[in-house]
Amino acid sequence: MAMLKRLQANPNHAAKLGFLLKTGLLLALCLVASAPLLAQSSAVTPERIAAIEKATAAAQSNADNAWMLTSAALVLLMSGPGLALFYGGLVRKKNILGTMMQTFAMMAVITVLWAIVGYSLAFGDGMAFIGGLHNAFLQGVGLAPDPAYAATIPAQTYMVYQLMFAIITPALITGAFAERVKFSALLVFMILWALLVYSPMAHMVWGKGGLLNAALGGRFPCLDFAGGTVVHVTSGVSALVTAIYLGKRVGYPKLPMPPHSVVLSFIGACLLWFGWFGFNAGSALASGSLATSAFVATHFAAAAAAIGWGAAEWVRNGKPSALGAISGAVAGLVAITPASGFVTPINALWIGLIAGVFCFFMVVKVKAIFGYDDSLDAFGVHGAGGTLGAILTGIFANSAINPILGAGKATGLLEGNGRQVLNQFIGVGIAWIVSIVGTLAILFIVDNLIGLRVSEDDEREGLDLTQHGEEGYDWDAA
Amino acid sequence: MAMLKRLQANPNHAAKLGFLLKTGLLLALCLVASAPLLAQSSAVTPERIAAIEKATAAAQSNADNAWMLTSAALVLLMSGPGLALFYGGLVRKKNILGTMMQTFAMMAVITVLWAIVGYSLAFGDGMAFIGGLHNAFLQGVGLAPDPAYAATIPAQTYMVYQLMFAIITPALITGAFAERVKFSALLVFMILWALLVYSPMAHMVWGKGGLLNAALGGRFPCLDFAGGTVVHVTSGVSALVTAIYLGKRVGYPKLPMPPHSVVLSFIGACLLWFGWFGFNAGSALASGSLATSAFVATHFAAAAAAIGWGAAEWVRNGKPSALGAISGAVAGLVAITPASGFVTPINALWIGLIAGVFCFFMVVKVKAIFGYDDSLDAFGVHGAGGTLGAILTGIFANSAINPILGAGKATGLLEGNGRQVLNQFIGVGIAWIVSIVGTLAILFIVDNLIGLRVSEDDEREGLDLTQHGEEGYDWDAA
Amino acid sequence: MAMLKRLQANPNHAAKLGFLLKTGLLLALCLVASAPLLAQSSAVTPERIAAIEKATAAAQSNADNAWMLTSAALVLLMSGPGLALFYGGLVRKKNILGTMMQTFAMMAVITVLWAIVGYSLAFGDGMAFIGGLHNAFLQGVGLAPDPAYAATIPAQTYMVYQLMFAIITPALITGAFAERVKFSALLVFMILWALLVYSPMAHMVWGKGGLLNAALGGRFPCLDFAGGTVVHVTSGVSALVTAIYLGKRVGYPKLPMPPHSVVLSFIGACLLWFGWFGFNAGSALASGSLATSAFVATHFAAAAAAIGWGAAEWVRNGKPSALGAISGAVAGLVAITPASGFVTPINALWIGLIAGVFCFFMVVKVKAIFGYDDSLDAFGVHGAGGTLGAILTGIFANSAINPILGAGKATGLLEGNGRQVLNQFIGVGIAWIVSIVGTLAILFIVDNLIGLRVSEDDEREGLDLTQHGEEGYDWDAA
Amino acid sequence: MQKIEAVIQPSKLDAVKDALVEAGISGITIFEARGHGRQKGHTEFYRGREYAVDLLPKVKLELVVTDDLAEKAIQAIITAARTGRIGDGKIFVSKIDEAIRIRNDERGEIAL
Amino acid sequence: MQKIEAVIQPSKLDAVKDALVEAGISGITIFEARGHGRQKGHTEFYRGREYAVDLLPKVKLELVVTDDLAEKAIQAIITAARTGRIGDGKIFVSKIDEAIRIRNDERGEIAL
Amino acid sequence: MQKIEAVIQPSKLDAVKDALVEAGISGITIFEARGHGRQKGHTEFYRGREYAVDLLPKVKLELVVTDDLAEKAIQAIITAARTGRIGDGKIFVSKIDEAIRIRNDERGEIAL
Ligand SMILES: Nc1ncnc2c1ncn2[C@@H]1O[C@H](COP(=O)(O)OP(=O)(O)O)[C@@H](O)[C@H]1O
Ligand SMILES: Nc1ncnc2c1ncn2[C@@H]1O[C@H](COP(=O)(O)OP(=O)(O)O)[C@@H](O)[C@H]1O
Ligand SMILES: Nc1ncnc2c1ncn2[C@@H]1O[C@H](COP(=O)(O)OP(=O)(O)O)[C@@H](O)[C@H]1O
Repeated sequence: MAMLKRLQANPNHAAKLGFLLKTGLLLALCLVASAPLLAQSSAVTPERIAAIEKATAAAQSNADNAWMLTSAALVLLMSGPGLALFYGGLVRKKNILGTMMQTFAMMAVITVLWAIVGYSLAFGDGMAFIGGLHNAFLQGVGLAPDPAYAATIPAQTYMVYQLMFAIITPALITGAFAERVKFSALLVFMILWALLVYSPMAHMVWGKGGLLNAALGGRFPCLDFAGGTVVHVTSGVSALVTAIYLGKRVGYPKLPMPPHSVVLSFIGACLLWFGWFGFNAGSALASGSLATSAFVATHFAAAAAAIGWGAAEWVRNGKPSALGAISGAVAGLVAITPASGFVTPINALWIGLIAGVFCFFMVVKVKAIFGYDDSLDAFGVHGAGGTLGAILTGIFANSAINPILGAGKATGLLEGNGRQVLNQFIGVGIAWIVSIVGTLAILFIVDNLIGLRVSEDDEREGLDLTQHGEEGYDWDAA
Repeated sequence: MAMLKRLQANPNHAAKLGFLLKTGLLLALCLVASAPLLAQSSAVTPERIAAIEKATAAAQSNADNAWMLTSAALVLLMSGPGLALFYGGLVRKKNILGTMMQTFAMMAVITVLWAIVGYSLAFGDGMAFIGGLHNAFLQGVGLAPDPAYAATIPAQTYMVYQLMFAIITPALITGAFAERVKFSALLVFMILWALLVYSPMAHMVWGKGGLLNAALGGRFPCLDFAGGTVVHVTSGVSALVTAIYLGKRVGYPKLPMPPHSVVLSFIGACLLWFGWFGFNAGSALASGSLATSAFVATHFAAAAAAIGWGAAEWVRNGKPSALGAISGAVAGLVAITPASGFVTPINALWIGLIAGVFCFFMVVKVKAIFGYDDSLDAFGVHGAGGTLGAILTGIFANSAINPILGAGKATGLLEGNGRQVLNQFIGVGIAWIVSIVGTLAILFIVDNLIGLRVSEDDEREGLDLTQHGEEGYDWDAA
Repeated sequence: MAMLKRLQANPNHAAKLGFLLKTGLLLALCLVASAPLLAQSSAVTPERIAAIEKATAAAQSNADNAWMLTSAALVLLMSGPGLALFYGGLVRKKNILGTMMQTFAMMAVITVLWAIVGYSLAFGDGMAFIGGLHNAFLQGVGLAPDPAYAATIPAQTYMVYQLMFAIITPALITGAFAERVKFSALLVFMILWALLVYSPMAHMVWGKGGLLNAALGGRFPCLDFAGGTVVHVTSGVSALVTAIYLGKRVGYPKLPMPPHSVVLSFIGACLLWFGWFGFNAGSALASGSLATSAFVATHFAAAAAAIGWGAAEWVRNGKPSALGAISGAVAGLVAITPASGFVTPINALWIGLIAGVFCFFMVVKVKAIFGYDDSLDAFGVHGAGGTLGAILTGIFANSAINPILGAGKATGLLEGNGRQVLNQFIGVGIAWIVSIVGTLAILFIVDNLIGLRVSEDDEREGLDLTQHGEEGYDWDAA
Repeated sequence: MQKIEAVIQPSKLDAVKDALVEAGISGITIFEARGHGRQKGHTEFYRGREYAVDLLPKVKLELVVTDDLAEKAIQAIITAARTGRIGDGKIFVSKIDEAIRIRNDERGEIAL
Repeated sequence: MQKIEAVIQPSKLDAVKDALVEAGISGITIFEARGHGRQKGHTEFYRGREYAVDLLPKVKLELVVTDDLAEKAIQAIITAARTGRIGDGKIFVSKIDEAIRIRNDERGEIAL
Repeated sequence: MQKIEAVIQPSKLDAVKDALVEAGISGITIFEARGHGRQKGHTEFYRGREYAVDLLPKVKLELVVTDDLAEKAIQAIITAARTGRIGDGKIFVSKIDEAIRIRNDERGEIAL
C-alpha cells in the first residue's frame, strides 16, 4: 500500500509526465514563436490538452468507480446480512441458521458460478434470449470499460456489480423454501435456476441484443431500471411456484409460527433500505444526476410504502405493526426498482403508496384465499410488488427524468405513450413465463434427483440441527 | 441499466461529441494553418477546451456526488437501524418494537412531510426565521445544483441529504418518550415538531438569509458545521421538556429498568459512529479536504469521549462499562458535530474528552438530582453534548482549517475572536428557546387532542403488544 | 453547512475565477489577435489551461478521496460492530460485553495513541525498522497529499485510513484473550503491542525506507497489498503466543463452550466481508481500476473460501455449518489480503479455496493436536491464513494486474520470478519473529505488573459482571 | 387436590393445552425445560469441536385439579401428547394441600 | 416443612421478594413461566396472520419453609402480589419430606 | 416414588448430570431458575443507575426416582454439585403418587 499503488492507479499521471517530457523541446520551439507572452512551462500544446483530456477522463472514471464500488458493496450487504436477517427473523428459532445459510450460500456459490459461466451467459454476446460463452471464466472481462454497458468504469466493476444482483435474486426465492428444504437440494436448485432463469432474463432485459433491452435495441423495449422484472418478478414468481410445489410446512396454518425475532427482521429491513441505494442509484452506473434521481425515488417510495402498509393495518387490525411497516418499506423498494431513474420524486411517493397497500392486500388477503404457504411472502412482496412496479413504470416514466426513448419523446403513459405499458406487460409476461416454466422444470428434476423436502422429523427438529448440526442461540451454557 | 443510463448520466459526453462534429471542418481549416505540425484530430480549439471544462466540471460533480450520496445513505443508516438499535437495546423487552418503530416512523413520515412542505420551509427562500412555500412539493428542486447551498452536486442530492438530518432529529427525541407514549400521539407530535421547531431552526442556521447563517450573511453568524444546534440542541432540549411534561414511567425509579440488550445498543452505537462520518464529513457537501478534516475530527472526538466517559466510570464505579463506553462515544460525536470542519485533529481530541466527562456528569449526577425521567438520556447526551459542543466550537474554531469568516481572519476564541463565543451562545440560546416554547405548545395541543401517554395498564403490558400487536422475540414457538 | 463549506471545499473554483478576472483584459488583447474567429470569452489561454489542470486535479482528488473516506469508514465498521459481533457471538453469554469491549476499546485507545505517536512511528521518516517522532501529535500531517504515500488524497485521509488498520489489528488478537483476561491488563498490553509490534511492522512493509517496502525501495521487497503480514500474521501469531502464555480457560476442553449466538457471529462476518472491500480495494488508495481489481479478488476469495471450508466440513462431519461457512469466508478474506491488487479474479478463487480448506485444517486438526486454547481461532484463521496468503501472493502475483516490480517484469512465481516467494518468506518470517518476541516480552511485563488473567471465580462469573458491572441481556425485567 | 406435572414435547404444547381446556381444565402453568432420558440427543459441531447434546428441549405443564378431574386431565394429556416415540414424556401426580387465589384469598378447590 | 409455590404477575416479583425477605424468608427460587387461566390473553398480528395468545407471562416462586412460617409467607405473598384483577395468580401448598443443604449436607429445617 | 428437586449452580449442571447417569438415574428434567438466599448478589451499573442484583442464576433439576434410589441420587448430586461455598444450593425431597409414561401409558415405577 503506498506509492506502488498510486502509480498503478493513475497511469495517467505517468502518461502525462511522459508526454510532457517527450515533447518538451519541440513544444518550446513551436509555441514560443506563436505565443511569445507565455512562459515555456505553461505553453498550450495539443499534447498538454490531450493529457488533460486523459486526466479528465480518469477523474470521471474514478468518480464513477468510487460510487460503483460503493454500490456493489451495498448490494452485497443487502444479501448478507440484510436479507438473511430479514428472513431469519421471520422463521422460528430452530431454523434461523438454516435460513441465513440459504442466503449466505448464494453469496458463495453464485459468485463462483458467475465467474465460470454466469456472467458470460447473461452479458456476453449472444442471441436475443441468452448470451454466449465468449466470456466464460471472465475471459475478456478486464479493467478497461465495456462501452456497451458502462463507458466510464472498468468492465470488472460492472461485472462484480451485476454479480451482486445475481446473488440476491435467488436468495429472495428462499423465502418460499423456508423451514422445510434440504440444503443440498437448495444448492442444486439454485445453480440450475441461476443458469436457466436468471441469466436468460438478465440477458433479455440488459444484455447486448437482448429481446427486451430498451437501450441496446431490443425488440420490445421494456423499461427496467434496476431489476423489477429481472430480479423481483423472477424471484417472486419462482417463489410462488416453489411454495405450491413444496406444499405447506408441517402444521401450517394451524400451528402458530410467529417470527422468532422481529428485531432481527427490523435490522435486516433497514439494511435492505440502506443497501437499496446501491441497487437503484448504482444502476445509473455513474454518480451523476441520474443516480441522484434514482436515489431520491428509492427513498421516497420506501417511505410512502411503509405508510401505505402501516395505514392498511391500522384500518384493518386497529394498530400498525413494526413488521408491517418494514414489510411495507420493502414492498415500496421492490416496486420502485424498475421505475427509479425514470420518475419524479412525487410520483415515486405515489408508486410507493400504491405498492404498500397492494402488497399488504396480496400478503394478507390473497395468500389466505389461495392457501399456499409462501412462508416469508417472497411472492406477495417481490412477485406482486415487482409486477406492479413494472407496470407503474410504464405509466409514470417521464422523459424529463430520463429521455430513454429519445430526447423529448413521450416515455410513459402519463406523457401519452400508451405503448410503453404494453411493452411493460410483455416484459413482465415473459418474466412470469420463464420463471414458471424454468422453476417447475428445475423443481421436478431436483425433487427426483435428491428430494426437495427434509423429512417430517427433521422439519420438526429444525433445519439448524438437521442440516447444519448447530443451533442459533445458546443461552444456557455455564 | 446499461448504455441508456450512461448516456443520461453523462450528457457532457454527448455534448462534447456534438461540439466536435459541428465544428470539425471549421477547425480543420483554421488550425491546420496555425499549427501545421499538429494532426487535425488533436487541434486545440476553444470548443475543445470548453468541452474539457464541461467534462472537468462533470467529473468534479460526480466525484462530490459519489460522496454525498454515500453520506446521505450513511445518515439514514444512523436512524435505522443505528439509533433504533441504540435506543431499542436500552428499553425493556416489552417495548423493543415500539421504540424502534418510533424511529422507523420518522423515516417514513418525515420523508413525505419533507417532500410536501418541510424542505421548502427549511431551505426555501423566506425570512430570517423560516423559509417559504416556493419549493413546496419540491417544485424547483431539480437535478441542477443550487449554488447557494452546494455548487457541485444536484439540488436533489442536497435535498435528500438534508432530509436524512430532518429524520434523525425528531427520532432522537423519542429517547425521552420511551416506554410510555401512544404511537398515534407520537406521530402527530413529531409532524408538528418538524414544522414548528426543526424547519425554523434549520432555516435560521443553514437557510438562505437565515438569522444565524454564518455563510449566507446571517445577522448573528453562528458556527454549526453539521448540526450541533439544529439537530442536537433542539432534539435534546425538546426531549427534556417532553420528559418533564410526560412524567415518569410507572415504577420509576424504584422498579429496576435495566437495558434488555446492551448488545443491541452496542451495535447501534457502532452504526451511529460509522454513519456519523456521513453526517459530519458529508456536511462538507463535497469530497475535498474539508471532508477529510471533518472525518478525522469526528473519529477523534468519538474515541476521546469514549475514554472520557469510561474513565469517569472507572473512577466512580470501580469499573468501566460497555454501555458507558458507547454512550461516551455518542456524546463525543454529538459534541464534535458543530465543530467538525472547523477544528484541528488534536483539538477534536480535547472536545471529545471534555464531552465524555461532561455528559457522564449530566446523565449520572444531574439527572439524579433533578429526578426527571429522561428514559434514554436524550437530553443528557444530545442536549447537553450539543450545547457544550456549540460553545467549544466558538473556542476551538480555527481559520487554518476553515477560513469561514474570511481568509486569515481569527475564527475562534483561541485565535483571539472572543465574539464568536458570544455568537455561539446566541445560537444555542435561540435553539433552547425555540425548542422549549415549541415543544411545550405541541405537547399541550397533542395531549389535549389525543392524549400523550398510554394507560397504566398498557404501559405495564408494554408498547409492543398494546400499540403494535406484536412481540419482539418469540423463543418458545415449537 | 452551505456555501461556506462549498467555498472551502473548492478553493480551485475561487482560484479559477481569480485567474480569469486578473488576466481577462490581457487575454482579450492577446488572443483576439491570434484567433480572430473565436469569441473573447472562450479564448484559449495558458491561464485557462492551468486552471483546467488544477480543476482536473481537484476532481481526481475528490474522486479518490470519496472512495478513501468511504473505505476508511468501512474499515472502522469491520472492527465495530463487525469483529466485535463475530467474536462476541462465539463466546458464552456471560462474556459478550467483555468481548465486544475489547474491540471497542481499541477503537478508542489506539486512535488517541495514533494521534500522539503511533502514526509517526509507523509512517514518519525513520530507519528501516521504525519511523521517527517527527510526526508526533500529527505535526506535519495536513490536508495536502503526501506524495510518497498517496499523491491524490489529503495526507490526513491516508493517516485516518491507516489508523483503522491499526485499530483492527490488535482487536483481532483479543480472540485469543477471550473469556479470561483482565480489562486493565488488556489495555496496557495493547498499547505496548501497538508501539512495539504494530508500528515497526507497518513501517517495515509500508513506511518510507521500510526494510520490506516493495514500492519505496525496501531491501527485501515483499508484496503485501493490504496487510497480510502487517495485520494478519502479526495479530494471528501474537494471538497464538498469548493463548499459550495465558493457558486454557477454566474447564477447557471438558466443559462445553458453544457460541452463545451464531446469529451475532453471522452478522459480524457479513459486516467483515462488506467492510473488507474498504480494507482491500481501499488499499489502492484511489478509486481507479486497481481498486476494482482488488475488490473483485476480495469478493471472489471470500466466496471460494466459504465453499472450501463448508465442503471440508461436509466431508468430515456430514454437514456444512453456518459457522463453518462464515469462518471460511473470513479465512478467504484474510488470505487474499496481501494478494488483492496483484492477482487475477480466477487466481483469487484458487487462493480462497485453498485458504478455506487450509484454515479448516488448522482450526479443527492442528489446534486439537497441540491443545492450546486459541478461544476464537485468531491464530487458526488470521495467523495461518495470513501466512498462507503471503506465500500465495508470491506465487500468483501477476505483472499484468500490477507491474509493481517494473512494467513487464515477472512478479510472482507463476510468471517465473521465484525470488519473490523467497522475499515473501522473509517478510513473513520477520513478522513471526517480531510478533513472537514482542508479544512474549509484553505479556511478561503486563503479567508481572498487573496480572493478565482474572481470578477463577471471576472467570466463572463472566467478564461482563466482573470487569464491567453489567450484563449483555436482560430478558426478565418486568 | 392433585398436582399434575407433565413433561411433553414442545411441539405438542398447543394440542395438550387445547385438550385440557376441552376437558374443562383451564388453569395451567407452563415452563420451558430441558430433558434427559432414553431419547437420544444429537451432535453439534462448532469449528470442529463436537458437542454431544443430551439435554433436549421439553415443556412442562403444571396443573392443580380436584381429585375427580385428575384422571380426566391425565387422559387428555396422554392422548394429545402421544406420538408413540421415545421422548414423549412423563406425567407425575402428587398431592397438594392447599390452593389460594391471590386476587381474593379464596382457598381450597374453589381457588383452582 | 411446606413447599409454597406461587404463580404471580411478573411485575410483582420485586414487591413479593421484598415482602418475603421482610417476613424473614430469604430462600426463594424463581422461574419464568407462562400461564393459562381466566385472564384473557391478547391478539397478535404478523403479516395479517392473527395469533390468539392465551399463554401469558408469569413468574413462579418456590419456597420451602418450616410449617410455622407457612402462613406468614402466604400472607406476605398475597399482600404484595395482589392487584385485585383477574390473573393475579395462585398459591399452592404441599408437603416436603426432606431438605438438604448441598454445601454442608445439613438436613431438615436447618437446611432451609 | 420420590421426587428430588435440586437447585444447583449452573456451572455444576454437567457434572451433576454425569454423576446421576453414573448412579443409574437417567430421567431428569432441568429448568433455568434464579435464586435468592444467603449468597450475596452483585451490583450492576447502567448509566450511573445502580442495580443490586440479588437473584442469581441457578439451575433446578427434577427427578422422580424409586424410593430405594433416592439416597443414592442425593449423594450423587451433593458430591458433584458441592464447591463448599455459599450458594451451592438445596435439595428437596417429596412424595409422588403416580408416574405415567405418555408414550405407552405405563404407570408406576416402571414408568420412570
Ligand atoms: N424419572 C424422571 N424424572 C423426571 N423427569 C423425567 C424422568 N424420566 C423422564 N423424564 C423426562 O421425560 C422426558 C422423556 O423421557 P424419555 O426417557 O426420553 O422418553 P419416554 O418418556 O418416552 O420414556 C425426559 O427428557 C425428561 O425430561
Ligand atoms: N389450577 C391451576 N393449576 C396451575 N396453575 C394455575 C391454575 N389456575 C391458575 N393457574 C395459574 O395462575 C394464573 C392466574 O390464573 P387466572 O385464572 O388467570 O386468574 P386468577 O388467579 O386471578 O383467578 C394462570 O395464568 C396460571 O399460570
Ligand atoms: N427455602 C428455600 N426454598 C426454595 N429455594 C431455596 C431455599 N433456600 C435456598 N434456596 C435456593 O438455593 C439457592 C442457594 O441458597 P443459599 O442460601 O444462597 O446458599 P446455600 O444453599 O449454600 O445455603 C438459592 O439461590 C435458592 O435458589
